[in-house]
Amino acid sequence: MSDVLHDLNVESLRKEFPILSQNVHGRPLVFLDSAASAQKPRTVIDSMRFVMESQYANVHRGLHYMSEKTSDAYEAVRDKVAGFLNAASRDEIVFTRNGTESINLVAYTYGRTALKPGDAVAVSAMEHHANLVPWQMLRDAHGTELRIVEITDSGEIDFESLERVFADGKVKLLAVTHMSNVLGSYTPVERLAAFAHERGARILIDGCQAIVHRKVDVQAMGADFYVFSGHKLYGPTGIGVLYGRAELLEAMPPFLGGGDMIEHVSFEKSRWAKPPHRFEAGTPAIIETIGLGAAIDFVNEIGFPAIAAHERALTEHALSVLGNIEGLRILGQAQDRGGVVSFTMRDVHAHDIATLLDRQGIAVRAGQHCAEPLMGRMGVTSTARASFALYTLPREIDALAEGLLRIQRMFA
Amino acid sequence: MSDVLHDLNVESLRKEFPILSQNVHGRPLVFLDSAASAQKPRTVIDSMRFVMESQYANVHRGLHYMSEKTSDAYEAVRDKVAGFLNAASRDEIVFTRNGTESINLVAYTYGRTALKPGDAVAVSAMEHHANLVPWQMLRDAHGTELRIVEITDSGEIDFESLERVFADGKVKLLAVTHMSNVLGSYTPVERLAAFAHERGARILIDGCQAIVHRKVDVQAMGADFYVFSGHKLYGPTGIGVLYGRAELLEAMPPFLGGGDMIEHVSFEKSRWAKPPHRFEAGTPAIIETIGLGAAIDFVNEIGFPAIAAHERALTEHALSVLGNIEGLRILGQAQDRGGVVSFTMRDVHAHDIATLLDRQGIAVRAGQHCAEPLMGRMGVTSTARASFALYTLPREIDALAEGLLRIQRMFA
Amino acid sequence: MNADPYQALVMERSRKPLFARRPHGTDAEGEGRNRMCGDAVHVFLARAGMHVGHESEGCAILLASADLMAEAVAGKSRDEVFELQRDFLAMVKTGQEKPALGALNALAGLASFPARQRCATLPWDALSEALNNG
Amino acid sequence: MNADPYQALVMERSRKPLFARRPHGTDAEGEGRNRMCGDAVHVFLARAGMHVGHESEGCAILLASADLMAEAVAGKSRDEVFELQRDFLAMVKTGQEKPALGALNALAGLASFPARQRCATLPWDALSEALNNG
Ligand SMILES: Cc1ncc(COP(=O)(O)O)c(C=O)c1O
Ligand SMILES: Cc1ncc(COP(=O)(O)O)c(C=O)c1O
Repeated sequence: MSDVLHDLNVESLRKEFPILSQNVHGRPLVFLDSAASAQKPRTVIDSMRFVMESQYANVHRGLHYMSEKTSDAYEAVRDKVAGFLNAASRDEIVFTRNGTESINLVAYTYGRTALKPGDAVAVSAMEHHANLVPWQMLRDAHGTELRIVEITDSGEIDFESLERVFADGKVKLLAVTHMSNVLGSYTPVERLAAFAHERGARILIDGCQAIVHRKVDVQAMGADFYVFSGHKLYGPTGIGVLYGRAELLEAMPPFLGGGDMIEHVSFEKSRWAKPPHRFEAGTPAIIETIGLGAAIDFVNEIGFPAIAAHERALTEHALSVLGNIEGLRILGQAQDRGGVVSFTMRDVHAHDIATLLDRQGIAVRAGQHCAEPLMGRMGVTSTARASFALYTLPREIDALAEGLLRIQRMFA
Repeated sequence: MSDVLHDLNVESLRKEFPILSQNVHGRPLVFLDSAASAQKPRTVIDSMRFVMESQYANVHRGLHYMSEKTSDAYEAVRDKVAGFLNAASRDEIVFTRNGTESINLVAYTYGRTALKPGDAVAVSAMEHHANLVPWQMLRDAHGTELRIVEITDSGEIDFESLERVFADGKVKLLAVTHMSNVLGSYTPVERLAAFAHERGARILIDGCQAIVHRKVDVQAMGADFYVFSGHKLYGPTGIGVLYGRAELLEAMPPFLGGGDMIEHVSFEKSRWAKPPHRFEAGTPAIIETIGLGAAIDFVNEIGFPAIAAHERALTEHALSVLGNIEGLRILGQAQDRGGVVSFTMRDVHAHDIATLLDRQGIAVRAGQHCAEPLMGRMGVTSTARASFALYTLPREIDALAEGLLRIQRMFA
Repeated sequence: MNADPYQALVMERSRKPLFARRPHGTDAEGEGRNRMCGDAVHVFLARAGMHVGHESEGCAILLASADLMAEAVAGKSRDEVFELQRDFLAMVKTGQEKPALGALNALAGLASFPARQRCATLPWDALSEALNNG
Repeated sequence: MNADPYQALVMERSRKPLFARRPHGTDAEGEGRNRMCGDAVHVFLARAGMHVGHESEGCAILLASADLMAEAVAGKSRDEVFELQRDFLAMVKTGQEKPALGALNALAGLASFPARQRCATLPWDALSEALNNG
């Protein structure tokens, strides 16, 4: 397997992640649940500690040293994120709690002003609940329609279904994942963006999974909105990002009201601040934003070419080792797929798999993965899911396969 | 001043706050801006590091060791907060980003269902924008009225105005601060709650400032909703709390849609989870919630009797030393007031005060303190504000007074 | 306390349930669903003689728990069933086995797997429903 | 670069402004407001001869900046004023003094106080407005 590691010195990278040397149930931890949330490198942990130990105060409103330093550090991450996504301007970057809040922000503000009752929002059949439920809520509150773009059996966007969904011209927003958290499929976002734009619709891309594995260029892909969470990108919890094209953000009303999002307040009326501050009410997640900055530096330093190559090799390895296990079914066979592998095993329930692997120190996820409708589409009630990060080793995938065989023997 | 320290060994407590030993502009930091955000004790910093280094995974959805441990730690903080506020049940505690989001959550969900167009929301004239702008937004979106309860010149709730505001029976919600972040006044929340309840209204109490200084008992005070932010309570940023009475939360629709807040999702329809999870969509601020737990332990260990006594002594000291400075005007003279002192100085603008104090290592805030309407009410455009925490020393207040005299000499 | 929730008896009853059927004289039914995984159990109850059967779809723990429950309650009175349920819930939480629980003690290992306890208690919820509906 | 933004000249002109008036022949006006503090500056402009006066309410930096600006632009052409403004903005940001700025260099210390730079540039915004309105 040495070629897998060609670009990335994983063993040495792993030393940056203190948690990876833990034991679980007396066995070395094999953490294959990074798609739910990634572990944190030392530099992220240290950056957060550094702020709290030596340079902390509330941001934006202070005229003293600590506040200015903290504001500078906080706002510098906005520049960093803008660069990371290749946004045209730092003002297109809004900080939220997580990808879920980012999508809800768009549903509440853009959704209730730019979209009119009778307009339709289209989502794919493989969305995470975070990119489905907000549009259901918008439908029920605002009278928009919600339409589903089918996926093929291999787990890719069905372009014929897409055509049908857009045929009557009512769809004004396509909200679609950049990578499925269940099937691992990437979606062709450039093509989807062009498709939507040609038909006068906007596109929101849920990048919660993809952002970890690929270089994202929001301008090149034609994203109107792009969202992700810090905690999956080796950053802290409590911080997420919404990218929105300047022209769209400027036309949107605020989401939450409070300090820092207004120009002027009287009892009668308030005048909103410009984006992005219009959308950041109250004291933001200062420490976590700074932690996210450290995470982006960490990822940038390694570089996406190496990360992507490593991930591709791991995924191929996983597909081949798991594919050899009799009675094991891998969900989805997209051409373009990333480091997430969901599977079922004959006669063994996914929850039993997860519990029994855990007793061997191996962490995988089992259940519906917040994608209940997709489970129905794929004809399963739940799956087990192994997901990979830049610190994942091929031998951890081997350990998974051995663990699964052991479980099969128990259930035989 | 030794009697001030009778209950609290501040010098030794200060060792728990690494930042307090920093220098600023070559002078030891005198941090008098804790009302904006408090500094963090080592135990909070360490608790966050501990999770990230040895016990981290996403919560609630995992069947493996790290996820179960993290979920347990996360949910244990809910119990801790319930105990801290004396809530009747842990299910009455909702985690948010900050106090601002907590209030907005109530405005969006309770506000748009329990309140009807034509109903009125009453706020006081000394609210932070966080407890004003959401009700303006509700007014503009939903057709509720917004009424202002006047305050007296000393900075206390004017009960005659309160009577008038409630006279026609239209007020269904009183949203009021527990302690003003500008004047330092506490409000008589028990009396206000009884007043509102007698008239068929609910009460939301903004505890962002008070929570730091006083034991809060939501049941004893009769709160229907109580909100606060972690970062002012020596905890991390990115985490806030909404307490809501069970009966009210149960009747409220969700705020954000996504993972973890639903029982069941199909493309057609979703069934909401019960509170508090109904209101916690997506991956929560796991690390920060655990940090908040450590902050509450820290505060509980010191105990509110000692904290409150220390704060009372500091405030009296500040009122007396600052009161001796000619041309200095302190805003508000409430009977019941806490560790926040706002002032203006003849011929010196608040911003000049803040900048010039900063050059002496002293951090105070200057401006409108996110309470622009209150500035108008008090006849000023901005003030300087010194605020105290459990780590504040009387000699830091003396340093402030000396600094102010030095500035006066410059401007004389 | 046995730390392994996958004892031989559990494996056996999950693979070859003895009570996966609708008993003669069924006059009440109940259902339990676990939203996390979509697992479901349907309980059939013939109140005369307290004969219980089940139709279950789910993990080994759920299948075995349903089957062991059906066996354990057979012939008991309504009050005895509720007492057994209380004891069972306590045992699953604490891991403390109890002689009165008999074969049900095989599930004591769940105490160390809080997220899986619901799999074992779901059949009992369904039975409660049947008893209260009936 | 001088680190102190409160030099003697600044203190003096903030206390005793020389141009706090409406100049004869005023034919354009402009306004600047700082939302953070409510500070405001109103600029009067007599385009013939580029005579500028101001009515300011605010901190020492704002008052001095407005007054020094009025002095610096007197008699200049419109283009020269815009060039001076560019130089002034750059100097306030970087702290690099420039001979062409003359007395305005007294504000170079603001480079270390980013949050206060707006106080010094606000009068220039108001003047721009007046020049563009006129
Ligand atoms: C009284 C009061 N309410 C609300 C807030 C808002 O708190 P946060 O910014 O943490 O949401 C503050 C703090 O700025 C405050 O002092
Ligand atoms: C594709 C996708 N979208 C959205 C989310 C929601 O992310 P978060 O829980 O951080 O808001 C997730 C992660 O669970 C995801 O995988």
